[in-house]
Amino acid sequence: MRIACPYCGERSLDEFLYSGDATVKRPDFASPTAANEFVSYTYERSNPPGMHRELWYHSAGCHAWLVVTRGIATHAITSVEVARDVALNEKPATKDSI
Amino acid sequence: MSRAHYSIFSVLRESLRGHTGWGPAWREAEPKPDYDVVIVGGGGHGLATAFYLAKHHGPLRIAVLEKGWIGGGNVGRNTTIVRSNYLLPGNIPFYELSMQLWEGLEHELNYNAMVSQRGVLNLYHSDGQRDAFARRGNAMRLHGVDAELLDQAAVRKMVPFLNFENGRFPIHGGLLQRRGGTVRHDAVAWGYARAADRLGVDIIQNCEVKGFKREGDRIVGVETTRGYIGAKKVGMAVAGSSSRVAAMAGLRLPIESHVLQAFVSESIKPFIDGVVTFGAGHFYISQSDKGGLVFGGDLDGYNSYAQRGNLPVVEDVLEGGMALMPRIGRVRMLRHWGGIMDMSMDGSPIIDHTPVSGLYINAGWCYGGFKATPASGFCFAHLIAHDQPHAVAKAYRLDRFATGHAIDEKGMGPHPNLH
Amino acid sequence: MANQTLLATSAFLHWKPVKALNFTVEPRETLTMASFAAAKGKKDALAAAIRAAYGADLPKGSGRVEGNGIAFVWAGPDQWLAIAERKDGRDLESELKAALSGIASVVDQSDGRVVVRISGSDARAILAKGIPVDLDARAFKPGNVAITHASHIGVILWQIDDKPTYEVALFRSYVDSFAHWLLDSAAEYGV
Amino acid sequence: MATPGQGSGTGSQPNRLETGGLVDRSRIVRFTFDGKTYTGHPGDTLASALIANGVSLTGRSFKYHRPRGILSAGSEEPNALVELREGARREPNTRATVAEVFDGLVARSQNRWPSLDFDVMAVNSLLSPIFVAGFYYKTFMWPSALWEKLYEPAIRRAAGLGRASDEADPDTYDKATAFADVLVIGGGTAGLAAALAAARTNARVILVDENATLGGRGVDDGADINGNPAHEWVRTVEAELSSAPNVRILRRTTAFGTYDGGTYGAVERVSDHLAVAAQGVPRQRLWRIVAKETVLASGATERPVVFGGNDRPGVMLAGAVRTYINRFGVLPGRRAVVFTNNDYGASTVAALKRAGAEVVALVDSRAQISDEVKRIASEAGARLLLGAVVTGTLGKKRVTGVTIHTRTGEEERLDCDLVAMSGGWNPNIQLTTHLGSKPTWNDKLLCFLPGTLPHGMSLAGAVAGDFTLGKTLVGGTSAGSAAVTAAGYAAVSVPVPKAADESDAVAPLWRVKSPNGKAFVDQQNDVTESDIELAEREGFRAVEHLKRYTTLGMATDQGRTANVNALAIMAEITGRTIPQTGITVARPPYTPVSLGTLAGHHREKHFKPTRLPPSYRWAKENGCVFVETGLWLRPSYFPRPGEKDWLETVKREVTTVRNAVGICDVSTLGKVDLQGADTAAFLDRIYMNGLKTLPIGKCRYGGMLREDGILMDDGTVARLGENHYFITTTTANAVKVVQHMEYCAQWLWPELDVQIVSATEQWAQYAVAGPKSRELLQKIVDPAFDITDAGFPYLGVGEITVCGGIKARLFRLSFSGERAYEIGVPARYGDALMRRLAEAGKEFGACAYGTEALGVMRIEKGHISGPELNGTTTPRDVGLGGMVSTKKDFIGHVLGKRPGLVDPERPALIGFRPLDRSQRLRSGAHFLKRDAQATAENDEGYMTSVAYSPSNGHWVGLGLLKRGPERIGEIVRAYDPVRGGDTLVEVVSPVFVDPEGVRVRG
Repeated sequence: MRIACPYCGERSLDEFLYSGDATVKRPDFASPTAANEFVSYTYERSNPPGMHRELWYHSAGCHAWLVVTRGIATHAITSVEVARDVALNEKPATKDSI
Repeated sequence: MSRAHYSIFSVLRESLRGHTGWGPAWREAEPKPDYDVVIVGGGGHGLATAFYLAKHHGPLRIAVLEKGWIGGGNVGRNTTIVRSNYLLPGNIPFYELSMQLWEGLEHELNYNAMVSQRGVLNLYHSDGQRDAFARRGNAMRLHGVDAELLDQAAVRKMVPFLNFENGRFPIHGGLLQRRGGTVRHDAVAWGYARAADRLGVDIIQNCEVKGFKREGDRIVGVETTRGYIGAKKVGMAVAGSSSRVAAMAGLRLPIESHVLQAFVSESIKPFIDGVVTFGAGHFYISQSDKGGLVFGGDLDGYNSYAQRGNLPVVEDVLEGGMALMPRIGRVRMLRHWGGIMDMSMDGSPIIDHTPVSGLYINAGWCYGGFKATPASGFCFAHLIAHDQPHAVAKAYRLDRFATGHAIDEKGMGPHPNLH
Repeated sequence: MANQTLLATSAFLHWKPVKALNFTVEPRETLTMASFAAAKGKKDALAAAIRAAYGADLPKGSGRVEGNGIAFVWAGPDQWLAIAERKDGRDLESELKAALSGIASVVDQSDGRVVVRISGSDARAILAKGIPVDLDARAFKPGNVAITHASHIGVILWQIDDKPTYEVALFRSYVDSFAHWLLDSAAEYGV
Repeated sequence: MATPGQGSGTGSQPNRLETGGLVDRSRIVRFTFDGKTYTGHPGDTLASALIANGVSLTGRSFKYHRPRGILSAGSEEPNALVELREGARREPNTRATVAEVFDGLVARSQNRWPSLDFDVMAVNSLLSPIFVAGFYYKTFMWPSALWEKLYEPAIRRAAGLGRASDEADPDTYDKATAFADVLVIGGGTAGLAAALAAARTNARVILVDENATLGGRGVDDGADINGNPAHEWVRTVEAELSSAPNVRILRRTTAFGTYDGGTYGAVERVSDHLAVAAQGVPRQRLWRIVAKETVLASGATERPVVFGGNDRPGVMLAGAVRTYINRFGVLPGRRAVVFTNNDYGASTVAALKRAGAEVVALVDSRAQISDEVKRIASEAGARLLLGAVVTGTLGKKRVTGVTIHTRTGEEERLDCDLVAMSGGWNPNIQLTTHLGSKPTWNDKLLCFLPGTLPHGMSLAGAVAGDFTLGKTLVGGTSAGSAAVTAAGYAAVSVPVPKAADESDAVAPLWRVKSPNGKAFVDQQNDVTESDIELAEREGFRAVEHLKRYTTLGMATDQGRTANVNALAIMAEITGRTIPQTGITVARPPYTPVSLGTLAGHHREKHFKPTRLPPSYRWAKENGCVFVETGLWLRPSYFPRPGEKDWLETVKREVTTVRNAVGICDVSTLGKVDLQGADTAAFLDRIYMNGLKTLPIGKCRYGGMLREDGILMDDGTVARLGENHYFITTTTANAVKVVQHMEYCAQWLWPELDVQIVSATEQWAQYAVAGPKSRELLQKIVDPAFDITDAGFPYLGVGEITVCGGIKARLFRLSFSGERAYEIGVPARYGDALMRRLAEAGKEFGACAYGTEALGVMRIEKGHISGPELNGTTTPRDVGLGGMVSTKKDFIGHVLGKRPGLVDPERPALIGFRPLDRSQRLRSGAHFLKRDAQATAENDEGYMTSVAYSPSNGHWVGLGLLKRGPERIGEIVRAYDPVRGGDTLVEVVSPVFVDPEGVRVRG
């Protein structure tokens, strides 16, 4: 498998570490249902057979965290995004849970 | 003839007439309109469940539904190792029950699955690893399981061809479970299928479950590629596909599917007796009764439903192999393939009710599923029959993640690919 | 005991000098290096400050530029490694801290990483034995940078010229293992 | 016309043709097979050289030990497997058909005893009525104790083919990565045409071929291209490709696997054709080839026909017969019967005739054949038996004749010493299926063709079903052009070479019914036609069941010569079509790959890189014993002359620290520099304890959790400035912590301003510990800096200079419980600083200490380390519950409150000492109540760390005990059956030295 790091270009699997589902979002610790939300966030996975948005870390490269969209049955990669950009786009700039 | 007892006498008798008298090992059953229990998944666990249900909890009308050919999942593509050298109290009694069931399997099934207790040796390479193995060995002994801590000299005597002199990580000793060993993997599925068939279980191949039918909170049957089949109770034993099947019942599981590669070499004259695992890398090896070296290493590390792995992991495994056993350099790899593992969030399995009444789940076997086959079937049958977990499987609850009772042998936390 | 100064020790403990017809390896022991990373929202200010002080445009992606005796090597998103000769007590950490105050964090790397210069017409074939990046002349050119690994050892690699000459920066503690791999790989080429 | 055995210089090779073939007849090489010396020529394979010498018996089959010869001329060979070379280089199961001969080559037959000619195990053949597929599963069950003792050892003694070497492989291997615009797999006529079309555009082309020479079947068949012998065209193309700077030709290189992302694994046999590899040159090399486009031109493998005795030496694939004649100039037999179901039979008849052999008959299962074939048979003087089949072979260790079932139903015997058989061709589609694509059945060509191709792959030649030479050239040229266009180059028009299109007509013939003797489907694994029938009878009809039950297709050729015939037979028995019956999926590798190649450089000592700490050289000079800690080699202890064991050394080191001063290299601890306006806020979310309030110039102990509330790592956090922190991690977790922090900074909280830089290797860091530590440091710290207790109290941190201006960082931290410091200097000064400290410390009686003494002292102080930070403990478990903030969000906060993690019954950290103070403690012992039975129910925890405490004069331990802190004073059992230990221990405070913590503050 080869992943096209937006910074480094296409590199082999052995430069990356996988870190699971990128669709789960860390809940607010102050939420009244935080206990359940954290269980779901930490443990429950859709694990779909089709396309999967997932986190990878370019550990032997530039150390960027990436959001990769990949077919689980085919291993075909349709997009590689910088996780920081994805997170900033999904998160209102003002929001700060502390 | 399908009910023929297998023995040397029946083999001799058949040899005189060109083996024309043998019938099917199991019937090709047609689905009936309804059953007391439907087991989804004709792998080792599903077939074992059906067998123990029929044997200990009958009379019950039982069907096993398999989307392809039986034994095509984990039981058909693993590295054949059986052992009960676990660390945690949630696991040891379960895997020890499995070990005991393996030990009696051939007579229980009248099928020789070649349960071969030639030992499982886990090497240690540091004082810290030695002490961790001592802790494990002591835990096993407290549970009445055999365990021996070997020093370097004893390991040398057992496996003199390891790299004691020139290793990157010195071999200091090993934890040995003599009762561990290997089993002829495919034969487990066939043996359970034949024995379950003889107890009246319908084994239905090429029958894929496409949905669950519910009335209210209760399951009443399954939709399949061969039509609707009613069921009072449904047990899922579809590791590798658990999330997909559970999704049909609206469940999200603490499971990711990962690919684990396995390898076999060309057939060579046996020189490795038992199973050896390398404690300083991801490598374990045994040699089959046919002469092939059977070995493996770490997961590829990413979610996958494709039954194949990638080259970097192949290289990683063989680097471990050559670090441990430099005499195998000129032996050739014949085949490598990938199996799909239900990797759970703590590395331990799930045998439990689901929130849907009448639907039971047996999942999350990680790469420990093969050795667990008999106990998994035994305990799952118990759960389905009595609605209560079997004593040795009571830790395998679905809600343990919510309550903080993870069974984390490796201490890796909620990272399935690290277990 | 008097406070006499400490002598630096080479990281290249078991290094043998290599000089073959088409392959040379040369440790660069006299460098001062510092990494710097833009503070949040200060990327443009950082680029301007570097341009003003050194006349160099910081590479946005993986690349290497030179200015006023310093090479700026891209070292990851919004991070660079500055490299210069350590003559006359030059110390890039303090120099850059002064120049980039408030717009970038600066960390001394003069000792954390070592740099090896590898050159010659056999270099590509030898490096291909451990570095999984396409170093063909059409794919990788002088000024290009790759962060990758060489035989399980993390490296930052850049090309200097078309001979080709490369430099590889790696963490200090790996130097012996790196040398072993490099010389092993070069053996086929008569090194 | 060539005639065998008459040429000069080949007198000892009776079957060497006088002319023809591409071997170098000017040179002779000598080799031995089973101890007997033979000669061959460079360019020969072991198989062709054995044929030249009239050797036809080359091996014994796996199960029945039947005599076997050479079936094929390629990598699909199931029978002629030998042990090649000797001693440490002994290599089992080498196919004689691909091993090139060299002077001094030694080969032995395998799986026979005492000799190939007389093999005692051939008795198995007599037992073959019993040894049918699956018989193991039905027997050997009673009594069960005998399985491991008797049955299985007997089976294992009989198992296996060749023997692995007893010694470490002395050869070297390496790996390399290559990148191509167009990768062409297969250097036959199709592949050469494709490579040429691609290469002329200046695209980067890699051409790989498994053989030593290019040309493939075009050369094997002795065909013509552009009116000249094919090998001349091959030579021209090869010359052009070799001289093109954009082309790399890898000969003796097998592309063995297709992997994701256009990556192909290939193995180059760099030196296997040589007696000894040249200095510095590896035996084999693993290529990882990354290709934009790939043209697969892998050819096809000929199918045997399943008939009685089809395994007897002298029965050979018809294409192989042509190869031996045309490529090697050897004649595999003098009197041949050609048995076929296709029009290629004609070319075999013609080749045999041309080579001087007598063609006794062309037995063709088809009733109707073309006039062209008839003409060739007639010209060769061969009887034409149409609608006839070979039912059996005569002879023992070599065919002496065949029995024929004629069209009219008569039995006939023909004398012959060679049966050239062809059941059609199977395209070598393996590389198209490795990513999961299913092949499709072609009813006209009677073979599986590739299904959906992997991204970037295209086909040329026989693998695409283009079985004729003319088509391979047309298809190869166009596939090469198309691939190079897809790779982004403007195609250059290339003229297509001209060659004849012979007929590829074929009719189904899978097995001959009512065979005369055993009819083998999988020759190596001894799977017969009747085994398939038995499997069907027993319900093993799914193709995977068939394969697993009979072991069909699991031999070293992965079923290349067996699988399609087996499927066809199963289809016939069950009344289904072949595609309905199924397909078997080929797994990589295409041909077996030696394990050493896949490891390459990374074996033995070089399995993983070794990291050396900054003062490694000093430590080595001072007799240090090192210990592997992750990739690091850390000083473990420093024995001195006269010390009898490690324990004595460690006692001295500890005592020195406790009474004077010691120095320890702690450079391997992870060090991370964090800067940015939000650094304090960031660290507050990562650590369980509050860090915002840490004053500048101070350090604090910190712990971080995983999101599940379990301890991940601990270390110190130093605040160097308002927005500048410097943290340490454990050695083991240095990389993991940086990864975690980057995850938090980039993904969880990208809005925060924080820059994270690993500084582990920048600083050489030394713990200087002991009551005299300040006095020692005073000697090297420059006078401008005040390190008195007033000026630099416990938990202070300062940026200072030492030894006249060397920049340094000083931390007042203690792991040992003594007054202690850590001093960091730039790594290049580490070794010198260690020397300086050792020298300056002499007057204080200082010594260096290693990880052993470090461990003893932290245990004496009750500090946790790796054994307690094992990925399953909470802060509460290890006595750090009080540190956990309740006020802020941090990773692990919410899930750390789950009932299972705050259960008071959880084992918690406490200290232990032996009741009998002379007894030794062991980590890993489990705790039981004093009078409790040794059962799982009574298990109350375990000992995590132990040490001999010189300060106490006895062993001390730390452990996790159920409600441990409440049980001080209780006596429990430390039960350690795996080491024969069962020790009564007293539960005590985990702090064994200076419980008030006075000494640390000085």
